[in-house]
Amino acid sequence: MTVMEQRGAYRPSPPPAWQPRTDPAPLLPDAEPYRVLGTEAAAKADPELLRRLYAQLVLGRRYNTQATALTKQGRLAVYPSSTGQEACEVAAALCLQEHDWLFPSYRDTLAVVARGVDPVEALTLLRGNWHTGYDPYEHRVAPLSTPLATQLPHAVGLAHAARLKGDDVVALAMIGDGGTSEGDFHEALNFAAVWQAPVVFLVQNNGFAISVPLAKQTAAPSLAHKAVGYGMPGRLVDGNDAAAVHEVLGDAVRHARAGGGPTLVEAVTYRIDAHTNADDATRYRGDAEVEAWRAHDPIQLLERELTERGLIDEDGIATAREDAEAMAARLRERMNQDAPLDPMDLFAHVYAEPTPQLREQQDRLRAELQAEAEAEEGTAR
Amino acid sequence: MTVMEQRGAYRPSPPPAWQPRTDPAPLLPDAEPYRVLGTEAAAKADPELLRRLYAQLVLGRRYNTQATALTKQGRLAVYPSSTGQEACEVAAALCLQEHDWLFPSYRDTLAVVARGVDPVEALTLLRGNWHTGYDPYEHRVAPLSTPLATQLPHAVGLAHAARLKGDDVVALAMIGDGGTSEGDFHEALNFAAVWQAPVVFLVQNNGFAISVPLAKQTAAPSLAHKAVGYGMPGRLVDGNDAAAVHEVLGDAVRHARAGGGPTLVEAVTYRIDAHTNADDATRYRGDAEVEAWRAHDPIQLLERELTERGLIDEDGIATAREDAEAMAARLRERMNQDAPLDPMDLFAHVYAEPTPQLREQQDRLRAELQAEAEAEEGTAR
Amino acid sequence: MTTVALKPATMAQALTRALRDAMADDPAVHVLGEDVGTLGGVFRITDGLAKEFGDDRCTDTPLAEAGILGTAVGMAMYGLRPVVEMQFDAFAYPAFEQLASHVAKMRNRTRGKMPLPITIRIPYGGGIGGVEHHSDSSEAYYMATPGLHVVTPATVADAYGLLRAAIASDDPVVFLEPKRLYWSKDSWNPDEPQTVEPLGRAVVRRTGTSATLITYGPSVPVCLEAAEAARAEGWDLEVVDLRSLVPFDDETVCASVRRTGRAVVVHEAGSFGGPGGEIAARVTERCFHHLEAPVLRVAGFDIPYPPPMLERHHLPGVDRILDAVARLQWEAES
Amino acid sequence: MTTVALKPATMAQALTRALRDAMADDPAVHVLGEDVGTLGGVFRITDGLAKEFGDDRCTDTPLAEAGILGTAVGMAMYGLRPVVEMQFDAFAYPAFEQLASHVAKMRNRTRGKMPLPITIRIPYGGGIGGVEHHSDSSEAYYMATPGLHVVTPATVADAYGLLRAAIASDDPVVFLEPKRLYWSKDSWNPDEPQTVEPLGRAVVRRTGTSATLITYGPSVPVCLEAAEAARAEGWDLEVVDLRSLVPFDDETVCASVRRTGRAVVVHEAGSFGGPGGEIAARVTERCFHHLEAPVLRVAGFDIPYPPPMLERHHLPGVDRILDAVARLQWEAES
Ligand SMILES: Cc1ncc(C[n+]2csc(CCOP(=O)(O)OP(=O)(O)O)c2C)c(N)n1
Ligand SMILES: Cc1ncc(C[n+]2csc(CCOP(=O)(O)OP(=O)(O)O)c2C)c(N)n1
Ligand SMILES: [Mg+2]
Ligand SMILES: [Mg+2]
Repeated sequence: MTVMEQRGAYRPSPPPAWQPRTDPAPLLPDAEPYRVLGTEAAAKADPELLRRLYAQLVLGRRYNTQATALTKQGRLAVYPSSTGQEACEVAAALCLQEHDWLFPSYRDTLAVVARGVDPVEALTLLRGNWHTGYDPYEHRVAPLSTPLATQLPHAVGLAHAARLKGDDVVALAMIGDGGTSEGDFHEALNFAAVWQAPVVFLVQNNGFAISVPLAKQTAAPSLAHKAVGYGMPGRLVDGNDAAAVHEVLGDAVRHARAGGGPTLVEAVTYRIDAHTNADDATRYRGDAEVEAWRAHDPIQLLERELTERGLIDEDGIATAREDAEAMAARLRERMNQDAPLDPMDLFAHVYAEPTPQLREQQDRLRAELQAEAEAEEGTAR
Repeated sequence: MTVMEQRGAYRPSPPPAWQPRTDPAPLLPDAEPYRVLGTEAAAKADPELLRRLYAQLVLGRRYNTQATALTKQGRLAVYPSSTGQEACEVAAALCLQEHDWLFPSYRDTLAVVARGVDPVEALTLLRGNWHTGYDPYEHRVAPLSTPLATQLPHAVGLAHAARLKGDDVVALAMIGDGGTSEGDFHEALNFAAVWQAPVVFLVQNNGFAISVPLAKQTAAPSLAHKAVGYGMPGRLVDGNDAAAVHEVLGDAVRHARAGGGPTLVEAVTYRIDAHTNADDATRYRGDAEVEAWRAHDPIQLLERELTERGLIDEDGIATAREDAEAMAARLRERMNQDAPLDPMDLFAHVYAEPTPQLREQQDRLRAELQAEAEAEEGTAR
Repeated sequence: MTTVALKPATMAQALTRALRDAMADDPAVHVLGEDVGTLGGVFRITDGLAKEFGDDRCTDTPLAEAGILGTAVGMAMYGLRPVVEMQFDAFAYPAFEQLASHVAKMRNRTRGKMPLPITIRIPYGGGIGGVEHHSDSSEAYYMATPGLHVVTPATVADAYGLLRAAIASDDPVVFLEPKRLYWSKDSWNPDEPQTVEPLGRAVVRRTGTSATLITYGPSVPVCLEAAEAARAEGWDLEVVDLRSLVPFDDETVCASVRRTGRAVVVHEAGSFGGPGGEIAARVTERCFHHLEAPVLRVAGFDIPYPPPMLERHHLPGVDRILDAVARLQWEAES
Repeated sequence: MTTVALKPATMAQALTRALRDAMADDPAVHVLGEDVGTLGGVFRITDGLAKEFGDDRCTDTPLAEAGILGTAVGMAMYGLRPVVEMQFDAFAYPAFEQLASHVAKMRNRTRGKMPLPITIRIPYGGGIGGVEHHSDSSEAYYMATPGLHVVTPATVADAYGLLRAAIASDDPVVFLEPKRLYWSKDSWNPDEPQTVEPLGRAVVRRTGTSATLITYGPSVPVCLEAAEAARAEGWDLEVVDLRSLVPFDDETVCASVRRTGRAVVVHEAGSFGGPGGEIAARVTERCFHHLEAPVLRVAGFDIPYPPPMLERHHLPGVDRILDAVARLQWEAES
């Protein structure tokens, strides 16, 4: 049939396939970050939860300062501190059930520890004695991910697999504002939405990717506005308000567990310390900004709420701080011991079975080490 | 200052950095694809433009059928037809000024030809005599891009460079619905928005990525809803309505040229033919769907509008079809001649200067070819 | 027991059968990729799997290779055995970071706690008239990435046996399918119990005494043809099919070269920085005093893969192989 | 004219100076990458450039490597000469598709019409106690990709001269900066007119007669140290610094090996599928009858790069090099 012949039959009509599949309105974030502390919503918060969050925040801050101190003593190769971001770190761990999974980025040691991983094992990567120091299956915590955004598709695949197996598992994946620019962020969110995988994406927007401020990272109204483009809800929360972060994440986790699919949560926070101990933040930001954020400190916010509502007293605060000091002391002591090292580990886990080539290389290193040891003995004698 | 000491100074406040930078509302697409033909808006359309679009659509359709026929005759290695999508192809070319740039995907030979590139040169990739057959600088058309979405960052970089040089250049990049899932799509849109680069992204949502329907590609309300996540406007248009596509793209191009930054345009259309001549579309879609879309044919839509408003008569239609037949005849004739081939080209353009290693390899091939030729001569004699 | 006669089958059929059997044997095996479901893949290797096992076992993914491999990593973390299809060689590149930084390293990173039994199927190589990006031989990239197995079949039976072994492996395997052999036929009976080949073992496809052709994948049939042609010139060539590039079977290869004293490595991939350099170097290290001539390489040129009409000049053919054999310093013998 | 005395400078300083001079000489040169602006890069190589030339010439990009390289392709299409910084070796992998499928192929694809003069600076290699993904030696990937130049300096002067040459090249250059040599010092006067080194030329860093150490980048100082140590054992080693892996300087390398009759290739990258295979194979092809022993390789192990506390076991050091030299079949001589 030619174009001319078809003419009679033709009736103008909208494109046949057109039907928006999801209503965009409920996917859009609110204009302001959600807050609980200092607002009416705080009255509804569970006092026990608030106290638990508080204790964890204080522990977390102390962990950060202790770990940073350990870099100065050469006991850690590097430490990316989450000081100022403890509310996100702690809430991310506490909103999950035991059989859920956490996918941390390299900055999220605190969340890993809050989830139950041994505080020294959690530092293995940054200490430099191995890559991942904990068994990911023990507490269902994926390895700290250094390549940015790459752990997000892992979280999606794991959550999807669990759902296929009929398991009631939610995966929570953590990422920074900078990481949202990576292609893997995009691909992960899209897979999650298409598969309706039970995943919660937590973006800690701490204002910087090393030296690059958010304004050079995105022109979006907010990072949470990315969600609608995948067909998932986007939520915006005050990342220094532990009660708010816990609530928003908790809602998202429940939503995912109930089969509602993924959520993108943007927590607005700030990196108080430099990017890592090796970074010099004065090169790219002023004190005023940092001071403004210090006045919005997550521990202070929660402490004030607890104090004003009579949920904690000076003793309670002192106890939290003492517990934190005790934790720091234990950490110091353990970290001041040399890490056990076995060079043969280099070959043991590359494959299920070392290849013949790796065995040869292992033998060569073993011989070298033996020669070294003999030479040293010789010198010692 | 310890946490306790700071307490007195603390005043609750919203997170200091929080200020949405762009109002999301104007960035969101309308609920329905924009249409011109058959609506009141059509009255405002320039008759000359409509006639020009019509002639191009008819030419385009014929180019598609001719090229597909050439695959059957072994004159093309493969052809991804854009039958049904001619409105997008043609409007993409016509909305640009001469000094603007077009970044086509592998399906967009038609847009390339509509922009002025020689119809045979445009087919070089698909004919198989070389990769790109035209000089990209002659008509400011980038090579047809086979790896999906990869040409989008190129468009952004070029537009950004032009703006830095003070040149009044807009880049239009074409991509399919499937391609929007790639990381490069995300990264390109983000760079464009952050740099406020003069780029227009045209997504031809033709319902499928080979066999994969849109519902398995995204859960978004529309692909145009992705725009807000980058801070750029998203526009939705009936991709079979040439006047509407031309208007929406034209607006976006003017917006970009005026320094307003990038726009994402989703054109809702349909791939009437199989993915390529090598594909069997009956494996993944039914006739009913195809027929529904045939009733929404871009040529018919425009022809009806022109006819009803007395802007074209049977003669005009006949002329358009004759021009198309003449174009097809010329194309057939030229494509039926063997393409000139020089094996030495293999080495000539890998580097500005062939490396010593490539020269050796070239000499080896030259010797082989000579031996081959001598052997053939021997046989012939 | 009646013996079923062998019927000719294609490599594509054997691969499909291997996937089917693996999925039937183990519910943890999941196939995912672009167009692998309803369509059965652009090469039809996954044909029928979605129908038989459901969309959740054989899944059409969104179009994003890093996403495909990245989610496969997550699935493997949860105990599944994902088999990923990359549509063409060059379209695996977007997944390169996931491959190099996670797939290859996860077991090592976690001291063996978190192995990733992922099979990554990649149709590779040229010879089918594909336009650019559809004919790359990218094995050098994978060989240079510790933590991956790199496997490639050359026969119908090996296509089955090696793919089963790859899926059964607790390590990630890059499984390179020579796309121009998809329709190559062989006598093979899918209804007989099949051998699951061990990974890491080369086989001598043709015994000979004059020199060894060391090759793999799409170049194996070419080498066998060259060996036939070489008889006319008085050379009796041995042909070794590596099958597994990682781990490398030094034993089989070196035994052959020590016997023949001469060797040519043949592959489609570019010569410079390609697999042949590694192979020639390690054979020379191990067999130096047995070698009458340097190990030569016959490979693709060091150029981007040519357009369809010029690819025949690029691909190592019989003549080029015989030329190399002729340069193996035979005069030294006399 | 007064001659200015040479002052000690670091490789980092020379690189910064090369970027600065290139930007001053040619307004088409633009620097882009993560943190290259205000911060001056995590290694401070771009320090001061944004201040001197403005944010549009030295630009902090969003955090996305494919986006960085992809937009650089577009900028080069429009006549600019982008110099891209990848923050660390392993963080260049997300850009692999852009590199392999576009950067390396655009000139060839367009029959020379659309060259891409892009320099991709990648700090590479180990030895600085970096955690995983911060110490990869990824040169094998780039060597196996025709269309790219692959260059790596080992001295302060070469850092300047080669980087200027890379930026001046009309082809894409992967410029690998040995990060553990960033703070290595040398006498070098940035205020004197500098030599822009030609690409593709190796240099003999130390002449010797017993055997040739073929090396590049971070392993050059180690080889020089080994050569010194070897004197005690009676070996007089020649050290060739390749400087350019692509194109490869067969002439200089083979001239040396023909003279000495023995060779060891030394690099940090893993051995299997690494650069050493190619180098050993091509040297053997060309110098077979001059060789008293097979060309040996001293390289990193075939493992993911070790954690900081174990990296010393992985990196080729003086002892391992001397061991290899000892295995060069000296007894054959006597
Ligand atoms: C793929 C990749 N590219 C680059 C880097 C180097 N890098 C490490 S942290 C960082 C900034 C991350 O910023 P953001 O995502 O905001 O997280 P934050 O550090 O603020 O927690 C960069 C660029 C990396 N780790 N991975
Ligand atoms: C990076 C990449 N992955 C896979 C392919 C193989 N491929 C070619 S076309 C196609 C589908 C494209 O779908 P869409 O983007 O919707 O464009 P359309 O074909 O509908 O025009 C695929 C998967 C490719 N070309 N590039
Ligand atoms: Mg950040
Ligand atoms: Mg499509």
